[in-house]
Amino acid sequence: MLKLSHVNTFYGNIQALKGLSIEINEGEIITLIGANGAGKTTTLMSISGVVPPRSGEIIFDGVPIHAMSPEKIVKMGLCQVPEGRRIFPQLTILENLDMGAYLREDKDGVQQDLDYVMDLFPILKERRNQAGGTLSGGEQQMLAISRALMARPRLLLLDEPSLGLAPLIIRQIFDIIARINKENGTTIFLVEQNANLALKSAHRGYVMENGVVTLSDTAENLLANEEVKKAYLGI
Amino acid sequence: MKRFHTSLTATVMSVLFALCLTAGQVFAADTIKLGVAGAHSGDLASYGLPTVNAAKFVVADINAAGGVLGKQVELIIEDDVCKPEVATSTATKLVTSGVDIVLGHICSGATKAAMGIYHGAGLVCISPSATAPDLTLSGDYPNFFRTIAHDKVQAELQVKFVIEKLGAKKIAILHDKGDYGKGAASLAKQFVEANPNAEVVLFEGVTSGSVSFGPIVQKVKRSRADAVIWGGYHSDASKIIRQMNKKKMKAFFVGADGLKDETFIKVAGKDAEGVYVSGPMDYSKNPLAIKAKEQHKKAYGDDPGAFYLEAYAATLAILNAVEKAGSTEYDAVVKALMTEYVETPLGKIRFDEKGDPIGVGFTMYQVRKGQFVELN
Amino acid sequence: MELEYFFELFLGGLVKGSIYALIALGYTMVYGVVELINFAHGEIYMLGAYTALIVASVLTVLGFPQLAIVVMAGLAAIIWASAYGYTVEKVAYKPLRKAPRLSPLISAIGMSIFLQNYVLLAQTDKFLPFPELIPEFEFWEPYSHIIGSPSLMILVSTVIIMMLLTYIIKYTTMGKAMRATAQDRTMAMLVGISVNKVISFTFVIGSSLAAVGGVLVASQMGQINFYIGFMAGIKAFTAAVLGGIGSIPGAVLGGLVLGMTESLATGYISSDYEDVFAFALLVLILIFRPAGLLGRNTTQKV
Amino acid sequence: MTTETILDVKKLTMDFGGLRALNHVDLTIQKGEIVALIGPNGAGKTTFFNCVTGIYTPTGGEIFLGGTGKKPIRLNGIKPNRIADLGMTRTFQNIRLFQNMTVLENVMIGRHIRTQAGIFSALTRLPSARKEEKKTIDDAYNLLEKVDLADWANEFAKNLPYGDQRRLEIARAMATDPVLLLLDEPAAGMNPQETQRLDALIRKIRDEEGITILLIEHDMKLVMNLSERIYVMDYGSGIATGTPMDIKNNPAVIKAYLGEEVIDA
Amino acid sequence: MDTGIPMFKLSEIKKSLVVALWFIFLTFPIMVIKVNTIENFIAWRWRNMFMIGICSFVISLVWRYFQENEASGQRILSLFTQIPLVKRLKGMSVSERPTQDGVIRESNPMIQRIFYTLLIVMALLFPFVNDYQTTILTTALMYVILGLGLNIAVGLAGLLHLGYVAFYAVGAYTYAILNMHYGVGFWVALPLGGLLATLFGIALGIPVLRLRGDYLAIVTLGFGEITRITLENWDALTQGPSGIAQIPKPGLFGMELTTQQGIMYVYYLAVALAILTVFCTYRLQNSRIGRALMAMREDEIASQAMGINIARTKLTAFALSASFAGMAGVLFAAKTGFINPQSFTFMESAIILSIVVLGGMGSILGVIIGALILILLPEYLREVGNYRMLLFGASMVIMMIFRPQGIISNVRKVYKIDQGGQK
Repeated sequence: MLKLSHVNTFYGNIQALKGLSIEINEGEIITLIGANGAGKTTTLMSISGVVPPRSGEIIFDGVPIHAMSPEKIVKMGLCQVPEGRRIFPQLTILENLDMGAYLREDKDGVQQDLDYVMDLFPILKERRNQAGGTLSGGEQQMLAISRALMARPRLLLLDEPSLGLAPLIIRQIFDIIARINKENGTTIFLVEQNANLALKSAHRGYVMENGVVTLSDTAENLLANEEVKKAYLGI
Repeated sequence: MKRFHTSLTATVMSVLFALCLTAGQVFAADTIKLGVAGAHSGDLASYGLPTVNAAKFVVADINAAGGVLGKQVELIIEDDVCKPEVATSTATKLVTSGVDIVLGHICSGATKAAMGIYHGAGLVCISPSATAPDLTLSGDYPNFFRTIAHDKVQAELQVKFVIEKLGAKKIAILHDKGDYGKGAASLAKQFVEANPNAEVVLFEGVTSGSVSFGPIVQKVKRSRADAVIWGGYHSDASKIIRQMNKKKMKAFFVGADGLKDETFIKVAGKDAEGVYVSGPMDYSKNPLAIKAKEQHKKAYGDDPGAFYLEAYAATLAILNAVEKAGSTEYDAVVKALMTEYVETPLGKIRFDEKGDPIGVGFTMYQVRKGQFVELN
Repeated sequence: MELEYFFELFLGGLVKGSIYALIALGYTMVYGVVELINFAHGEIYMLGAYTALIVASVLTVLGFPQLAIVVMAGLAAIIWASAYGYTVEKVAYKPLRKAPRLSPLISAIGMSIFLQNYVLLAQTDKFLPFPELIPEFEFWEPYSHIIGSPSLMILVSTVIIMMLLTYIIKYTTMGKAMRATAQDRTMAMLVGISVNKVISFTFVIGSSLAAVGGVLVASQMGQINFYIGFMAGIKAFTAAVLGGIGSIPGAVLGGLVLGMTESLATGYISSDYEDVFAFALLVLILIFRPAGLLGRNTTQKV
Repeated sequence: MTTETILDVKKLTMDFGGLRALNHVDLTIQKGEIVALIGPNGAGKTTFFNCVTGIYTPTGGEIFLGGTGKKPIRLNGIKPNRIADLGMTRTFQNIRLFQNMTVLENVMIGRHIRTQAGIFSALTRLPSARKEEKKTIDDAYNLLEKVDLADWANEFAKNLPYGDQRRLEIARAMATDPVLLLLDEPAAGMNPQETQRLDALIRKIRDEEGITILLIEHDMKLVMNLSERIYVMDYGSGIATGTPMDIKNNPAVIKAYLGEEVIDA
Repeated sequence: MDTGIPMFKLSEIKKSLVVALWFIFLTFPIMVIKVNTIENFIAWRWRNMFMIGICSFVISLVWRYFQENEASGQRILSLFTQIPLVKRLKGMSVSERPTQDGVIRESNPMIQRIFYTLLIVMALLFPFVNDYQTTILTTALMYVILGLGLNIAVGLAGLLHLGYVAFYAVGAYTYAILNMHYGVGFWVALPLGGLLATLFGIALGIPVLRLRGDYLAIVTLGFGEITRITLENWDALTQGPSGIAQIPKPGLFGMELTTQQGIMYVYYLAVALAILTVFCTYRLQNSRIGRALMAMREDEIASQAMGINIARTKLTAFALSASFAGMAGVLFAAKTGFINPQSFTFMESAIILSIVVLGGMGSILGVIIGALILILLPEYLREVGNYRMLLFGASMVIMMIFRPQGIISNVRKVYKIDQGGQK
């Protein structure tokens, strides 16, 4: 479904991704783990077209998207929930969700999805006219995921959904992620610091170091891998 | 020691940079160099550019007729944006370029700043438009001459006219807070205060270029002034008059030479009707003036603009003085300016020992049917 | 008499304030979305007025009827001012989106100088009479000594435009996209908003407002030159900050407060210090409300 | 050695408009303790820090800082810089380093309140000023060595990897010679390896420097390992306090915060 | 990816054609039609249309070429900094010893000494070139002082100040007024002007302590305007808009100086004062106070939490920054001999700010280069007459686009660390 081959991305003169290749199949939950600064967020930004790669190919559904503008990529059904939630703080929750459906024209479908996410996270319904900035961190994460769902993505990119959240909330969020994957068949690409958690919920995983993939395997194998254990699981 | 390096670096850089850009001084052929300085850009450009044009026409004519003292006259034109600090650079640049005489500057402030530099270099200057009284009256600027009477003459005439002819008792005086405007207004205020038959009911500066003069006009209305004396240029004046007319106010509006400009009538249109202005005497019948205006119209298709005739006259006067003096030597030129009459668009003029023109005076006009009509 | 005087000053301030407000609206919109003090905004205002003058003159020569001239000159002003705003953004600000914060400000100052001199050179340094595009309406004749038709037009236009803008920003998709872009540009991209389009749109709207302001004011004042944008720009900027920069009603309120202060200061104290009062008020208000009258007083997140 | 109360917070209350962010929170810390403050997002933990360090002025309650050798000082309404001067410093949840200054300079800023040089000595560079400057550099460098950042001394802070930035923030705070150090989610965004290093560092700070520590943290493993006592907050109020064991088994905490199984790994 | 000559690909030409058409449309009313409602004439200048079309076509091609080859564009525009001399100077100002990356080389101290001696000799001999060059260089040096002064507030402390010219005015008027009424001489006025400006800096600082960013900018702008308007209206003290004339040149042991000598003398004074300013700002920047200013710029809350008194630090920044403007003002009054409020408009503040930003905020050498460029450029552009301000504005835009961080950026201070005895 999504294929990155030999992607090189730069920030100014600093190369963040060095010939990165990743493949994601439809319906999977794939996780990308790695240390801070390994280039995980850059990978997502490159896929989304915010920081386009300088060379290499990104193919989504057979269409090369590495030179496309972010809005075209979103339109193709590829959405990202970035690190730190990035809720529009002064828009209401409803407006935030509206923005998620910015490119959609099917009013009925949008309404349907709105009902769906409000069902998923009842708290959003309760507070729909409240400004996004007044939500707590966990609620913001729920809103961020819902906002992305509003675009009806076929591939959802999640960047560190557990960052700064209480254990209880983290569990809730990961349950929802699994549910989305199961119920809608949405493919999920999950970037996580918390490798343990991520690998437990994913089918396959990639380990990234300094802008390149160093390991890739099924989630179980990675969980059992000695190196991974040592470096990322803290065992 | 090393700590000093950065400081030295600074100096060094400055010097090097300037050196790189220094253009070699050009030693031109044997010509008489006439420097022309004034505002040629910025918001006051419209007062400086006509002078450049006037100088060009006069010099073209004179050169065609064989030049001065058998030499061609060359113009060196420099912009001072009417700013004193720029004017000193401008002046130094002119001095360095080896000018023999200077036409300019346009604004009194810039003129004051520049004059010392010309004096140090032994250059005579003649301005078509700098009307600050102390330029001549203070005696601080011996090398300064002008072809326009200073503001004091004008203010006295204005006030006398307003009180005696128009019979105004309550006079409001407004100005644009500028060098020229406030200077003129303050002089008018002095003269009104000296006159027992009238009083100043309002003396205020307005913010030049403001988007609305409603409030100040309201205030004038409340002061019940019979006449408004305006110190400043025409653009603000026409806006004020326009708002006064909208309020159907009957007070006389009296301006100084800043309004004595065809542009004023054309910009203000019917609002200008009935406005009184003091200004240099009417030269429209002077053959030289007619010729000068024709030249401009032919070349640019429109009327010349402010101080054009004065600049024309100044150029003629100063070049005539050089001719008569037989050289561009300071004392000789000054003497020639003071003794030799010259035929100009302003009439036959020479200069008094202070540098003011003799034979150039002011008179009152009123705008009637789109024309400045000389009164009495 | 006293009351009437006050009333007249009040009206005068209202008109002056609406003019500021009209220009400040464009300022505040651009600021709200791109956080840039667009110093060239005043020049866009001037270009709008100039375009109207040029078009009106040409049409007059061609013998068009008055009404057609007014409409077409106004439209032309809006079109070209928008075009200039759009181009200025593309040329001078867009390449600087990722630059340090002050760089676009300097670029804007440079653009302002450039545009002034561009008009000076291409047209003239002189003040030119500006036709009275807005005639004295007959039905308004009885009241015209209180407030003239052009002033009335300015007042009405400001109110209408403010309402229109508020509507656009609050309820339309584009408006929401503008707010989203203002709050988090990267995130806006990630939900599929074309940030470039939104910013261009903002400049186009802001510039058309400047053009409307330019035409109305020039028509009331009866003259223009290349320099009129500078003063108007500075005052409008002040008004925008006073009201809380980025806030639409704030810009209007800021404009009105500023105009009113100037008017009352002129009327009761002295116009010599008109601007001093205006700025002193600004300082005072900002001391007590550091984000302006209607600005959001965001407590910085720690 | 008698225990000495370093921080004593009584009935701390903070209202934002109509919103009550803190509701009569009590908290005390004894000298030499490592205390953790945990709770769900939005429970008011960071607000608590902000009130205690003077960034917000609390609307009610009292805060006393002891351990300075004098009798406890009431902190309500005192400016943050004074509080730092009195001996309490902090780090921030979203790292707030001086990005465009070097690593060493960041730590040198921490020495600011412990040094004197003014404009005059800056311009004249008298021997005393030079000596002080040199000492500042040495002190800062020593601290960097303690947190293993000495190799980066002349690098811009923004160029440091994330985990190192967190440690730099701690070094910077330590440079102010605090008696009490407040750490706001020091392990956020760190991987397990980095977290382990952090664990050791915090211990070292307490054991070797004798600095008392209060930290906010979501990483339960770190919290349970490190802290001697834990305070739990929810909806602006303290809901529990006790040793890690007590907390782990406290039903109220499990319901509000931890969920069924406490620690996975 | 492109091979061959990328500039002349058909699609590129097409794009440029569109740009050209757009500019033809854009500039049509202003460039082609010239109206004069005074004379009621309309001129159609079709030639301009073709000129615009051709120019914008070419410029757009070149522009796109630069943007697409950012690296090469940078290379060309950074040619200036590649000049070996500049490079070396840059290196020296950056650090006092080599860094790891080896960008900066320590050169032979002997050579350095000779180099600096040469430069000093050149600086001293410069006035003998000609008076005009000397005058404008003096002006440029005054802006160096102003730029460095403002750099303390904007570059170091991060306080966007748009009314800096007010302090300059305070200095100039201090000398002018004291001289007019009490005959106070230049050398007494110089420190007094600096001191008074400092007080003004503090007076401005107090009310704006709480303000940030653009709000601070507009208030400082207002402050500048208030100062100017007061100067215009307070006739009794300042003689209003007509200004104060006949301000004496600085004295030199009572010697009578000719105009030319006067120009030289003022030039040397400006050099001296500029060196003093560089010296002071350099030392300040690398001191405890300077670090506190920078920390405040980077993060107010964090620096407060580290014990920095924000109020005092802000006032220090304003005061220090103002003091240099005050002294520059005194020098200005002495140089021009005539001052009026027109010299202290907002535009002046904008130019000084541009110097700081263009040169590179926080960098001393950058600010010096910025001042020289921005002040000398319009002077040398005099040759192009009417177009000079047009080009000036355009070059400001272009410089920002290609070097948004300023000519010299990101100066990193490298500390020598004495590691002996620690390990």
